[in-house]
Amino acid sequence: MTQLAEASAPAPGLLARLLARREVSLVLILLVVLLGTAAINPRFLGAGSVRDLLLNVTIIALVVVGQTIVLLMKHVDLSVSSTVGLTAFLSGALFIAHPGLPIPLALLFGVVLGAALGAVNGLLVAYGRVPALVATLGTLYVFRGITYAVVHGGQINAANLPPAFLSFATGSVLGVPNLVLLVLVVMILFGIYLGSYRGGREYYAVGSNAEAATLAGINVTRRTLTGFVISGAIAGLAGVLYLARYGTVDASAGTGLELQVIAAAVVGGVSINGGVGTLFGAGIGALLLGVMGSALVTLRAPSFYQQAIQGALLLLAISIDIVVSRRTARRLGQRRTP
Amino acid sequence: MKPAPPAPSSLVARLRGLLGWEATIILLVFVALLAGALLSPDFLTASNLSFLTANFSEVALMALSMTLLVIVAEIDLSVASILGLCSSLLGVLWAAHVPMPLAIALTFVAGGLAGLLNGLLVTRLGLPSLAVTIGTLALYRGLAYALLGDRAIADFPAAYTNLGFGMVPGTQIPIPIALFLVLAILTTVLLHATAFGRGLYAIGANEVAARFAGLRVERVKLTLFVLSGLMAALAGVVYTFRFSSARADNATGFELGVIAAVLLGGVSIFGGRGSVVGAVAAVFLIGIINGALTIVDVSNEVLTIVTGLLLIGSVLVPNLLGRLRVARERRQPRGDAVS
Amino acid sequence: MTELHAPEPPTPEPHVTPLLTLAHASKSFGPVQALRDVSIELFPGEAHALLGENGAGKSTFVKILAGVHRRDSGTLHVNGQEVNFHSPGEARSAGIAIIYQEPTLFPDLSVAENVLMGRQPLAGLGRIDTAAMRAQVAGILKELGVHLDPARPVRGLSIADQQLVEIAKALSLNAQILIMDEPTAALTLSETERLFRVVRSLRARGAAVLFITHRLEEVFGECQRITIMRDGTWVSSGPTPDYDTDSVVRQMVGRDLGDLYPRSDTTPGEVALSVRGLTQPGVFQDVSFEVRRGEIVGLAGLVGAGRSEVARAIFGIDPREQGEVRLGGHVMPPLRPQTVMAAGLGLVPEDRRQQGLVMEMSIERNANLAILNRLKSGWLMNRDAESRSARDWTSKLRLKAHRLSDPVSSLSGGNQQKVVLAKWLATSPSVLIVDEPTRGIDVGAKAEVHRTLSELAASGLAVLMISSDLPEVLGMADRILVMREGRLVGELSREDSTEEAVMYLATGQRAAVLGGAA
Amino acid sequence: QTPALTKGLKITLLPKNINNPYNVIETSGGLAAAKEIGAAAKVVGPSDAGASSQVSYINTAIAQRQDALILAANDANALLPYLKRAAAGGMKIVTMDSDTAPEGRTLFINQANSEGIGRAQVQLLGKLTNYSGDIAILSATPNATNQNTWIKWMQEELKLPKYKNMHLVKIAYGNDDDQKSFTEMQGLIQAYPNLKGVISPTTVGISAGARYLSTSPLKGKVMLTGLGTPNQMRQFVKDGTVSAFQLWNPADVGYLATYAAAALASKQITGKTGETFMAGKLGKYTVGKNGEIVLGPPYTFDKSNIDKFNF
Ligand SMILES: Nc1ncnc2c1ncn2[C@@H]1O[C@H](COP(=O)(O)OP(=O)(O)OP(=O)(O)O)[C@@H](O)[C@H]1O
Ligand SMILES: Nc1ncnc2c1ncn2[C@@H]1O[C@H](COP(=O)(O)OP(=O)(O)OP(=O)(O)O)[C@@H](O)[C@H]1O
Ligand SMILES: [Mg+2]
Ligand SMILES: [Mg+2]
Repeated sequence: MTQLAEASAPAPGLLARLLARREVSLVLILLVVLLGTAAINPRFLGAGSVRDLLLNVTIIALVVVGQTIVLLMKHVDLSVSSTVGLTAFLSGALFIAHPGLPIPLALLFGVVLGAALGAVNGLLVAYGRVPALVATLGTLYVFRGITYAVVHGGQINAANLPPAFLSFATGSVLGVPNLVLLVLVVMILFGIYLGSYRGGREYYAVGSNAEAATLAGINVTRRTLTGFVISGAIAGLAGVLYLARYGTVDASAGTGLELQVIAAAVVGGVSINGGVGTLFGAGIGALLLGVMGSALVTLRAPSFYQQAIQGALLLLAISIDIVVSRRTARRLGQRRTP
Repeated sequence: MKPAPPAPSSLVARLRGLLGWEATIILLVFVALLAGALLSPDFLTASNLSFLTANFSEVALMALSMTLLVIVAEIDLSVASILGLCSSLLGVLWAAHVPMPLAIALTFVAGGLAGLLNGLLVTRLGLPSLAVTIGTLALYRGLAYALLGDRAIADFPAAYTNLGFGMVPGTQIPIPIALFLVLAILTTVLLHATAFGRGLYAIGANEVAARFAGLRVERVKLTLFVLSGLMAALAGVVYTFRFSSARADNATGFELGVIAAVLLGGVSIFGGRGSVVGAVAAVFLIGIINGALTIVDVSNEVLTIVTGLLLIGSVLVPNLLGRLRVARERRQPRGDAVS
Repeated sequence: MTELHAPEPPTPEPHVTPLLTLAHASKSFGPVQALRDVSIELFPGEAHALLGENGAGKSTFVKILAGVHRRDSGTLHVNGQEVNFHSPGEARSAGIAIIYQEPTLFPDLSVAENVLMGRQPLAGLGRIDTAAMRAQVAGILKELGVHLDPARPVRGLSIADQQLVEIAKALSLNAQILIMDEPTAALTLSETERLFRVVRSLRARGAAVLFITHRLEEVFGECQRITIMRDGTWVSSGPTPDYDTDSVVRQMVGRDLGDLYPRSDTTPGEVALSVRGLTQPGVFQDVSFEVRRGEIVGLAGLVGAGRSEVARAIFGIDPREQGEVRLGGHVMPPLRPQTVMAAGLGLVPEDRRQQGLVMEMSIERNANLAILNRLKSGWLMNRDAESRSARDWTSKLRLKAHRLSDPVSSLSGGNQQKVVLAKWLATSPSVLIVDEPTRGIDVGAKAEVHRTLSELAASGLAVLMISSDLPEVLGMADRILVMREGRLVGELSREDSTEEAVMYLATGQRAAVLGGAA
Repeated sequence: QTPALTKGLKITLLPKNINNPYNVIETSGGLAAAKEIGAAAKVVGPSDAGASSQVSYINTAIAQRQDALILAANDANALLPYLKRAAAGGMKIVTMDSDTAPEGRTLFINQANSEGIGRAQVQLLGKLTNYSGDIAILSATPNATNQNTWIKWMQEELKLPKYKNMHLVKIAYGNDDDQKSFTEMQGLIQAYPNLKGVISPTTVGISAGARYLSTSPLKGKVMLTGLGTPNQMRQFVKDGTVSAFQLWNPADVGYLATYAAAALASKQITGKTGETFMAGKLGKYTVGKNGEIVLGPPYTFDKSNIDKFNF
């Protein structure tokens, strides 16, 4: 920031500015939940427990990356759950057909297949002018239907998968599970791309004001297409990781994931009205939802109440979000040039 | 499904010009009926059609209120959860020996309250309804489990279950479908012939202008969310009696079917456009295609794919046709056009 | 200067090649012919004014240069090379920077990013250098004399500040050709003056500037040449000294201004609308006035003075923190447009596309939107009453439409404005607030709107007329209230009201009237 | 004097859903039996295990005038009216695996005596945990009839004095969804530090639970038993995660159900208690109380015998 700005702006205190950022309040809530739960049941923060927590969040957190990009553009991708299911099963089938398949190749397979599925969405939205909600609700059905048709009551079991793949899933580097590392790498790479590369900023621009984006020389159609391709590719990668994590995949793998992913992004401060949000926030959102779920289990909340509590917490999170962001907007509000 | 024979296809174009998307859907309903009849002699029988239509009663009922909501550019993803919650509540009340009429009344109150909460969060806090109802989707389903847990209440009195299961005396029309048809007519009148309905289109197409014209946008939206909750409660009661079973997981996932039907019926997801006729026809179209495919033992997966393709096609095809028309007009040169 | 009725293309000065030549450009939007055979040349080092009434086609012309619209015919040369832009990006890389009439910003992104989107300075590995970006933008803003934090989001900026960000964006391109569509409309004098200083330095560097404005004094102070358009056609071009205010206005309007404002004197009746101490912190403070039956009261002020906000608060769309609104003696509750309407107030809002009309609905449905409950028989709508009511007012306003069942979006701007008026007149209001009633509508339609307002006032309607079109206010109003920065700063009777007097009150500076920024 | 089985019977097999491998094995036994007796059998069903999703298939069977319907009910009550209507039209109804209320069907093929299954699993776990510590149950959906019946008998068994040091702390529901079962297992271990054993009477639950345990430090410390298929569990038995589990041969369930349905449709039997019929390679079966036919006692799989099975 320049001196000019600092000298003139009635700068709100650093603390206030920091608190105005969604991510900070989220991290605080996260810490409260973590420490609060651990205070009641210290095992909650035990090594094995944290590991499980992270592993649980990985798949959602990964898919959230793509979803965030799509949401930033003021679109939505409901089909991610079906993409995860289809790639998980097909990559498993690929392993059964070629047991010696190198793991990077399997990951690549998932990414490419997912990207192809994402391209279908992208073409429908960018060129066919089909609203994203309609297009991806449609492909949610179509991709799942294809999965049912391909799988047809079959199942891929851990026993059928090459041991190398399974040990990749269970392995860890310096105590951090491989899957978590992989997802972290993807999140950080995309976080940097969205935050500080011209191409990444264009996603914000498109969602913030598509017309202005066109006037600024951004190819909105192409951005839309690539956004959906990225979302699909990441969901495809998540499909392979799903297989690695759970070892068992049937036709319904990943069902219902889409709403969890959107919920995580929204809790993480990504606006479904486009243009607002960060991957860091979305990742924290995913973590927060995962932690709350685990905490409810650890605190022995009756199973039958867990879903209701989670729903209520989700509503609370988005309500707080809107109130906070309104207050910030008001604070930034009126300022006439002298 | 067989493609439409060539002669009707020009008819399709003519009808489309005449009546729009709704006519196309209605025509497709007849094509699907015809195709079903050709594929299986067991299809076009009164009893089969009667089973088949009874089967989508709940989706059809909820599609009515969803149509109104989508026309004002909102959405309610929580309807199936409200259905489950209301079904569970009805079961719990009945098991607690509450007289049935009172239990049903309380169920409607619960549905209305559930809709009210959605509506308040949307209109008072200004939250997007997609996000709100994803939240209440979990909340209401969770409340259903909290109410009923793993229990299933089944011993509903025959007088009531016969209502859910039976036919209108002297016909093969299932009672829930008869109820639906009555409500569909009422909704059509409400949407297309009252001041309230006129306002809905304006609100959906341009909320700001509607507010500037003195329409009570917030109150209308709140009303529609409550209506959606009430309709889901009605669907819950129908479901409970039709299956004589109150369970917390009743109708899980129905919301996507409802929304698919509404969108396929030509209601614009951006609001301001659509009709009850279209949505009703789309409910029947999906149901009939479903029934026809089932009776020739085509598996469930194909049906899933067909539903998705129909949904995408319902927006894509008109869009592409529109573009073709524009391109054709552009090709007929107007003076010395630049390339 | 060329003769009005025999337009000829401008003759280029033989020794300088123009930076940009657009020749014989035409453009139509469906039935609307927005441009017909318009030509212009921009030479290095000149500031060129493009003048014309609202709807003359100036912005369309700009958008053709920008590659936003594709022209139907005509040729475009930049630096002597024939070019065809298919997108705004291409125009930009050809060295054309544009400030659009409506701000085209990203509300969620920072000021700095808005200015430099797609051209952010890079550090290692292709990463955006945020510090450098902010510093660069801070530099530009400083040059413009603006105190804005480059790191803050654009959301929440006033229209004026948004316009400044637009200007900074265009300047940051360092383009050879700078096109500005009403950049000063929202600016205060000092900002305008700084903008012109920057323009001068650009010209000194050999850049060409095309400048659109409705403030004629700026034209005479800053521009070397003038092009005038009317109804989508080219009227004349020439060096500034060949023109004076009268000749410019005559060529823009095509006739004497006198016929435009058919206002007959009426004697005001009892108070219809009374506003006391209306306040909305940060927007307007302590606004009090009255409007009587039969009176047209003008509300003047610079853009951003808060006039529309006052109207909206009276109508009950926006909240008001303090103050009292009375209609016909009854106190109105805040935030209840329905109640205010029932008490006889109508508001023709300033933005007809956003606030006035539901574009995809039919003319009939739009015209009836404010009186739905009066067109019922029993529970149901009475279709006869509906079409009767719609026909009634649209024909009184001489709406030019094919069928009343056509979507309102198919109408020309002026006719759309008539639909908005019809909608409100159908409510048979006793008080009508019209906010920029003639913005963007053509000359003929404008005259008809004025005639209608006059007639209605004569028959006892109280009219509050907000307009940025000073001649319109001067011509139509019995009294003129002037707002500045959210306060009512003065009132002028019909006799006292001159352009100078209004501008003096509106700006608080005498210089404003005397020829702008010399 | 028993009439021979009619040739060309039309039989519909309707599993809970068509995507569950257990169901696929089960119905494959039915198809094999149909082939033996010359019946035209087919498997239809929904892709989710929702209560109402089986209804349209029952209606279709009515419209197609099938001779017999064999189903594993997703809901004990929801299907009743439709089954009654089918029966009124002359169709024979046989349930297998998961029953409806008795008035909805003529025969119920029970894979094993419910009381036996419930008690046996508690007994097995008791032995593995030395009759002490916290135990939990990882079930399928909260409404699964068979699960809830078994759980009821498990709770009965636990009332016996020898289990006084074993405490059932939680019944978790994995919804027969692999991922959900996996995380539920993980939650159980996290929430109950003194957990010594888990019973998962569902094939999806036990394999997901075993997979979680096999990668956890508590492998071998928390005992897992329940109902699973040998192919799914082989790896976990061999690596010591699971010592023993039980099951019957699912294919035999479908096989027996098909023979029973054919016997009904051929009027060999009417479903009265005490009637007997021949079920191909499985031999002779007798209709028990309430029209229930028990396939046989469950089989306990462990390291010593698991390699002899392949299903
Ligand atoms: N996208 C469009 N579709 C249809 N008509 C249009 C469109 N854009 C402009 N027009 C019409 O073209 C004509 C010229 O409009 P334009 O915006 O160029 O006027 P202008 O000279 O810039 O006016 P102002 O001074 O109000 O800015 C008007 O009649 C307008 O209604
Ligand atoms: N989009 C906006 N965001 C924040 N503040 C705004 C916005 N638009 C206007 N304002 C502020 O509201 C006040 C009034 O603005 P507005 O431009 O509507 O006034 P006005 O006098 O009606 O002008 P006009 O109608 O001629 O445009 C000003 O203080 C302005 O800064
Ligand atoms: Mg303009
Ligand atoms: Mg204004």
